Amino acid sequence: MANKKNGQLRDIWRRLKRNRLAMVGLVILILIVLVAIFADVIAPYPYDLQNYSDVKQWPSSKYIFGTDNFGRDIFSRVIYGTRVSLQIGFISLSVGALVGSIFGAIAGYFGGWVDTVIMRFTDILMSIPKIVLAIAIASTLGPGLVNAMIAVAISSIPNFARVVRASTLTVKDQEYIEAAIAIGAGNSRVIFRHIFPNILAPIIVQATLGVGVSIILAASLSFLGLGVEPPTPEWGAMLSAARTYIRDEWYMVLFPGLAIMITVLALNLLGDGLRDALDPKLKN
Amino acid sequence: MNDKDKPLLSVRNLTIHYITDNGVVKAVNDISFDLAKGETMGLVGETGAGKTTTALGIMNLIPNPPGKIINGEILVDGKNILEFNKYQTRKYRGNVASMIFQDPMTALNPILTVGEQIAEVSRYHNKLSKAESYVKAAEMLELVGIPSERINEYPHQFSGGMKQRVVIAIALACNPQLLLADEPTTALDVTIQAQVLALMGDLIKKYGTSMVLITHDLGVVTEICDRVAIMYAGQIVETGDLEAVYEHTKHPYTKGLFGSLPRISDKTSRLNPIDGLMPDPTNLPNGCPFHPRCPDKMPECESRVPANTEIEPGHFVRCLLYE
Amino acid sequence: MHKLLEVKNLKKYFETKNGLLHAVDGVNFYINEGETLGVVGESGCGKSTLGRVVIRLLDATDGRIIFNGQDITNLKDKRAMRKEMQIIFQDPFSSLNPRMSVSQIIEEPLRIHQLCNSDTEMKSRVSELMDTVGLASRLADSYPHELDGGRRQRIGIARALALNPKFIVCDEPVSALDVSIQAQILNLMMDLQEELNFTYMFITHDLSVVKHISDEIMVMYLGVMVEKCNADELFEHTLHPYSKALLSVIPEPTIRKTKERTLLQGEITSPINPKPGCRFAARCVYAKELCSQVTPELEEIMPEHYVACHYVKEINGL
Amino acid sequence: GSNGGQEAPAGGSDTSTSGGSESKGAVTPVDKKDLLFAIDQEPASLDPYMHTKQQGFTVGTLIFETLVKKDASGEFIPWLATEWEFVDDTTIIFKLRDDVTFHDGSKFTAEDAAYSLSLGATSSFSKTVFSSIDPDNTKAIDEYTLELKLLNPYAPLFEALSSFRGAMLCKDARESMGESEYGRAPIGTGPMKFVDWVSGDRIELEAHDGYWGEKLPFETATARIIVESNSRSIELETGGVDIAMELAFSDWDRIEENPETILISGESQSSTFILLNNSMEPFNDIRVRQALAHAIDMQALVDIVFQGNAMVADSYYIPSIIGHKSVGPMEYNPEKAKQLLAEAGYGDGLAIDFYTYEHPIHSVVGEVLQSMWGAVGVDVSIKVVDLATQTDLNNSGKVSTAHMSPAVAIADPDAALMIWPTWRTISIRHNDEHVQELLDAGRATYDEEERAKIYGELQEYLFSKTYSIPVAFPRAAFGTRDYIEGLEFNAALVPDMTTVRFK
Amino acid sequence: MLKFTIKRILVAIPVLLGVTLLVFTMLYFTEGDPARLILGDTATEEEVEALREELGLNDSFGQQYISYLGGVLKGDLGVDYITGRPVSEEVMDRLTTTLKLAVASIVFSMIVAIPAGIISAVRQYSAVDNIAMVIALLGNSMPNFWLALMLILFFSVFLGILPASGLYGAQYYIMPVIGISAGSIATITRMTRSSMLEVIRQDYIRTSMAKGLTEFLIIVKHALKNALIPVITVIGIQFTVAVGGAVVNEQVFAIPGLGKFLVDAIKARNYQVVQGGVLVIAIICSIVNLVIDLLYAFVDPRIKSQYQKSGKIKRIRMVKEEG
Ligand SMILES: Nc1ncnc2c1ncn2[C@@H]1O[C@H](COP(=O)(O)OP(=O)(O)OP(=O)(O)O)[C@@H](O)[C@H]1O
Ligand SMILES: Nc1ncnc2c1ncn2[C@@H]1O[C@H](COP(=O)(O)OP(=O)(O)OP(=O)(O)O)[C@@H](O)[C@H]1O
Ligand SMILES: [Mg+2]
Ligand SMILES: [Mg+2]
Repeated sequence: MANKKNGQLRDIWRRLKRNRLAMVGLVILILIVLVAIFADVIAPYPYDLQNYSDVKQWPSSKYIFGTDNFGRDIFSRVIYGTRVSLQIGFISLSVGALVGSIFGAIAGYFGGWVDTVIMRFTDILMSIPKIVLAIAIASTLGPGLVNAMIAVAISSIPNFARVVRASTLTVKDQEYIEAAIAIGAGNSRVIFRHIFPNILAPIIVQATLGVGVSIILAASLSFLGLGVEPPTPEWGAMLSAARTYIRDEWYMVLFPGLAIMITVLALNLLGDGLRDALDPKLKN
Repeated sequence: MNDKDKPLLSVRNLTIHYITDNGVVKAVNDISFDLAKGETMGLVGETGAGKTTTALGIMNLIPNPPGKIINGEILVDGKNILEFNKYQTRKYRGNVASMIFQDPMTALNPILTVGEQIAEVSRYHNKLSKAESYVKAAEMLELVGIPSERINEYPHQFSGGMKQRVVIAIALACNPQLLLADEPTTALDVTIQAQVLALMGDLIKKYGTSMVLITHDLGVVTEICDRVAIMYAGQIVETGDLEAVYEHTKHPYTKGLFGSLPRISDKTSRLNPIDGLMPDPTNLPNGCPFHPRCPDKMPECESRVPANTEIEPGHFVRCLLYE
Repeated sequence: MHKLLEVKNLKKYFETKNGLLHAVDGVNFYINEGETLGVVGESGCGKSTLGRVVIRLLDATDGRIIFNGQDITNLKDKRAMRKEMQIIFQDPFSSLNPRMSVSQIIEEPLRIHQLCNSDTEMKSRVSELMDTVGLASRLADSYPHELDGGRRQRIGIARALALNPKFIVCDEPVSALDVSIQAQILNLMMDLQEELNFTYMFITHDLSVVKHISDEIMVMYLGVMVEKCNADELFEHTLHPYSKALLSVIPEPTIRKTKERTLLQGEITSPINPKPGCRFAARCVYAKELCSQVTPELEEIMPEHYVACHYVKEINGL
Repeated sequence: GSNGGQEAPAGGSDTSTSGGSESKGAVTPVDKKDLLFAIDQEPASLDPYMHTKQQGFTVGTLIFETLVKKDASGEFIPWLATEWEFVDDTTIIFKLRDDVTFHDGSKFTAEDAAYSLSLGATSSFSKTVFSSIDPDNTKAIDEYTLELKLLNPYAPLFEALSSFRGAMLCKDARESMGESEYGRAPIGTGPMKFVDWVSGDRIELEAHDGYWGEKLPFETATARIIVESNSRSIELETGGVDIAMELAFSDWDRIEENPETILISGESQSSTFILLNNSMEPFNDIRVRQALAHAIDMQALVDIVFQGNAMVADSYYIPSIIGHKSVGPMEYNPEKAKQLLAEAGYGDGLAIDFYTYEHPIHSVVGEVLQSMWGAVGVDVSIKVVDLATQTDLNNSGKVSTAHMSPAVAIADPDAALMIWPTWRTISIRHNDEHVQELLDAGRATYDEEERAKIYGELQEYLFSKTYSIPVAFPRAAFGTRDYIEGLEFNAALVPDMTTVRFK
Repeated sequence: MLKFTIKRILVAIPVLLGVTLLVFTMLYFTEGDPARLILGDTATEEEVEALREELGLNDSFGQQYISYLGGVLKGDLGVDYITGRPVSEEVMDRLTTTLKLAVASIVFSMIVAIPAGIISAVRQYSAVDNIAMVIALLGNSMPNFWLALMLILFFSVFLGILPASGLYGAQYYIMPVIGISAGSIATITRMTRSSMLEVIRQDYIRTSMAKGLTEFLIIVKHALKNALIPVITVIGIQFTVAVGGAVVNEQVFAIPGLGKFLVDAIKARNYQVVQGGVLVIAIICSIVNLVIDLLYAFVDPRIKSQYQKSGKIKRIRMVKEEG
């Protein structure tokens, strides 16, 4: 059984493999995840170790990315930051995806007033720009890592709700759904056994792209002062704190910026590739 | 091909493969046939037999990648269209040969008026002005039985049968000599199918167009065709005029097809289908591709590919029984 | 004979944005146990809708459905009923969940109705079912997309059989299949009926198929039943003008045509807010004034042969 | 196209449109008729009695004038007032100029002066400096004579009057326009008059033809609001503006080294300190407060935070204000800190919250403290809130520790010690009546020497109690293009823009 | 069509009400006291209390919301607590700037993204495709503020050819437009690409190929317009993002826009400004959505006839992502 299932995955994998950009994205992403996992091993210094005699050191063999205004090793902070930023991206996105998907599936499956209510609510959320919404939520909850994640999660709900609802509507019309009802399956069985597995593809694509959006959104929150609490080495917060040094000690801004860029780019490449690979219409 | 006119279309040893990740799909394997001017040939076969691929090959429209014409030539009026350059190919398509696709619901561009879709062909090929091309389009509409007032309507405002007529109008807009109709009525209801078939029969007669009618329905063939070719796994296994194939059926596969059909005229309680399934086109059996399902299989069938044998004038069979 | 299913004045209307769509508009019939009722008609005439309403996948707008003596029209708890009535779908591609393996698909009804006490029992039941429909047991872990149309349709049949139903709605189960496969499946279905005494409601637009398999045939046009009688009777004595036209245009695979073809003009009209009168009047060559004013009732013109046409007798010289 | 007729700020397009490269050295200031300066925040109002933002005051120096000014040597010199006389400790008579008109053409009279100063006494924004004025009895004796009454003797009076806080408003205009409208389109007596205020973007002024004094060399002046410090300094470097206020520390060197720009820096009159909430556990224990002070390597902290542009604070206000007494800083001694903590019962460690908002300095202090206090077993968690929340929490006594740098309105100990009165609601909450007594005494003493003694005692007392931990006396800087002269550093960070000249 | 438009506007009303209620609720439960913030640390508790009373902050949730709504219905969006000016004036000041910039950015994005998307799709998996996608995605992968600062460093500081901040003439638009477009270019390119890929595989494209039309004609006339619906949708979304979401660019380029204004207002607990600003953005969002829906009808006759038949709303949205 397992190997047949793999057969299906193998198809997707084969299509994905053909897409060179997606593979580049995947490899980078795997490296980044490894970095996050082994941050303790890779980072030469603790991320919060302040060394007042080595403040604002340019990159050198001792500090490959240089040090910040506290004399902290930027390389170590970027490495540990991988953990934080991935965490923010993945956790907040998963929460948003889960909630949004459930709402979207309910709206699409049941239709009628449930659909109207849920969709009007997403309309409401969507008529406020994401960043403004996230800031408003973060202000309401107060800053901090968890609250920033909640803010990012909430602002990603409407996208998922919409995507999932649209896919649910197409899947709902398939005969196998009717077949399931005909053999006596209840609503929850239909939604979770029959609809969800079949709309996973757009959810996965949306999620891959969404993680990138979330990382950037969280970084923007940090930039505007509503992100994580020091000394957490979140990339956005590092950028924000270093931005006054951009003119002279630009390396302080360069590395966290590159870290964000590479991570998000990898996610985007992979997401686009997955979209192509998972979309049966694009099969050839 | 007796001493009739020189054939309009002559397909010689055509072999087309699709090169995919899952292997090489041998869609069309060494087929040859001729089509005389004004003649209509039915091309019959089950799903995946390679009918559409053959037609696309004749239009030189095989999607590449993954498709590839491996071998053979397609002579239209004596010229090998596979050697045409880009410009010649464009002039050939729509003008000399045109194709009607299977599904009228999707074959029309939803956002252009039907008039425009008909008009652009003649505008492009015959260098007509916009006004002239619309006059021509209106004529074509009337010809296929649609009032020309509807020229500015969009496909979604038409019923399925009408859309198929529009598709026919497009195909005939430049009076092509060769019409390839790929299951033109499969998506339609029986009553509409009858209308459309009647219409097509009239039109090709009127213009003297040669036609290859692709179908999987042995009934449809009898309504309109002069000759029929039966395809199996990328090969034409039996070809001849209607009487030869329908009444002096030779190939075991063709026999099996007829045995599978429930008939209105005689009530049998059980049908007599061919056992088994079409072979996987990426992995065709050696020898005769039909041998695994053949009731008359001989040991030799497993190793030798039968040749096309003319068993009576104009009646060809590819089977070792008749070699 | 035992009337397994009886349908009285069944109506199903859909609300659409352009008005009320009369998909099924007052249909009456019954099916005897162990027999097959064939339902034919053009696309959109309401065949599938009728089939779905009958097994309560859709709620009827009006009318009554009596199954095995029980009125199930408004039954709330449908679980027990689902075991008795099943459906086989037209499209073997979209009727199987692409994310479930063959065995999972066949197991599902057994799980839902808790018909097996153990996994081993489940396994043996599944392989028994696969065997019944002629699926090799090595395919148990395959996914639908790896199989051809004929095998997929067999899965659909096995799924329907799993619950041991009495009555099965077959919604064009063979029209997506190639002739040779179609013949295999038709044979299978007929064998099963013989063996297990199923009652079929067999929906199709292919008249040769319906004749082959049915005991009774019902011809539908735009939501209403225009003719119903024994299968052979229909082909011998076609009475309704629509049925006549329909029968005359079937392309038969013979080169010696005997029939006179009646080409109908135009296409089936919109079922939305239909005007009173005969639905077929607009396309009928015999139509007179009365036809577009008064809706014809179904009448028993000959024994067990029902026709809904004002002029049926004149047309057929009866 | 110029995109929908949006006007460039007066003259701005000439310099910045043509791009930085051209402006480098290419500008001929001789015929420059406009002054462009960048401020770092949008003022809420231009009415000097309706806000406390230095940005609004800076723009205001062109629009409004004061009765007296302070010259380079620190002497108070006549301005709108020609002379003055102390009748007694609480009564002063001012003679005013008779040739001064407001921008709307009306005459400036003693009525206006009395109105302005009474407003100062009651407005919640300016009463910190003018609360000693008696608003009911300050009145015009005749058209150009003002009698200023005080509720109690108030030593910093002239310091206050000469600061921009004591600007003269037009009574009629303000009363007819209403205070918010007046703050939006002010009418004063200064050399420039208000023209336009494009929300969030700029404030435009033009020369006041009826100005009584010397005309300024520019005909228009535009204050552009550029919040991002990087952008502000880049605009200055590329010639997009003539003057940029509030340069970030990291930009100083570059502005200084750039031959086309001039850095004007000096010691700010504000100082910074670490607030400890003396009414809250564990800060109500002096041993904890002192332990925290001992745990800080103040020099390192100040160097990191101010990047070499501040002195370690040795007391509670800057040395150039009278009465300053060097009392600190507390010796850096982590061992002692640990010991004190242990004595106070926190030998096993202590967890405290440090509050900050998005601010380039406060959060950096927080991070350093986190590290330094962490070294003596005090676990600091930094609560980043936003300014509104911080202000609210602070004034409801809920902030435990924070770094603060309250603006000091005037260069006087009374203003510099403005956080210490017991009536203050901020979270310092020492409730020490002795502090209040000393403050009251200092305020009421005109004799400078005696005053200095009182404040000296206060500073020692505060240090001994360690109610707060003084951190730094920071410097501040503005930048100008090389063709600007005359602009002087102002310790209140409100430079007098009327002194600007083109080379 | 008119009926549709009116219905659409009516449907927007509950959404707008919902937006005000949502924002109001969030602000109500946010810590931080505007009165204290306005008066600063030196004010006494009594003064703060008086101001709270004056601003109506001591009223209950319901009272505050109802009186706010009452004001809105009369066209009064309340006052800016800080400047004392009417919110409507404050918002309008920013709105014009923001709209100019948003329009410029979207036009720029379209000019770059749509051709890039088409080329990528037509040459799927080619080097051109890869390069176009990487460049497009790069814009989307950089934090906004970082890109903005880098642009300033490069164009203003190193090259000295562009003004660093403000919005006073054509050349002032260049960097903010690039900054804001970076995200939308990626989104629009991707959407154009995937939508084109989908359309190119449709039967009617094959029909147009069989007509012998040129590739250019097929892509521009037959494919592009069909691919446009999802593209229009994302363009609309990107426009609303540019209207309210350009916070960071506005801050860095010192542009007095709506987004930055709103964020400052949120931070300053300037409740009525936040309300008014969000409401205006939501209204613009509704207008944009309406325009999009009307554009659909313009592009696709099927949708048009749907609108015409009844005012019933069926949105064909393909919201796949949002930058
Ligand atoms: N683009 C393609 N890529 C890969 N394989 C293809 C492609 N098009 C067709 N094939 C394969 O080529 C074989 C012949 O296909 P073709 O479409 O010609 O059959 P057909 O006879 O027209 O069948 P149908 O009756 O289903 O239309 C099939 O096995 C099919 O799967
Ligand atoms: N859920 C639905 N909502 C609205 N209209 C429907 C719905 N289902 C079916 N219809 C309409 O009801 C009519 C009958 O449809 P039905 O599917 O029963 O026809 P059919 O005879 O099965 O046609 P076919 O041969 O094409 O399967 C059609 O006009 C169809 O459009
Ligand atoms: Mg085909
Ligand atoms: Mg049906």
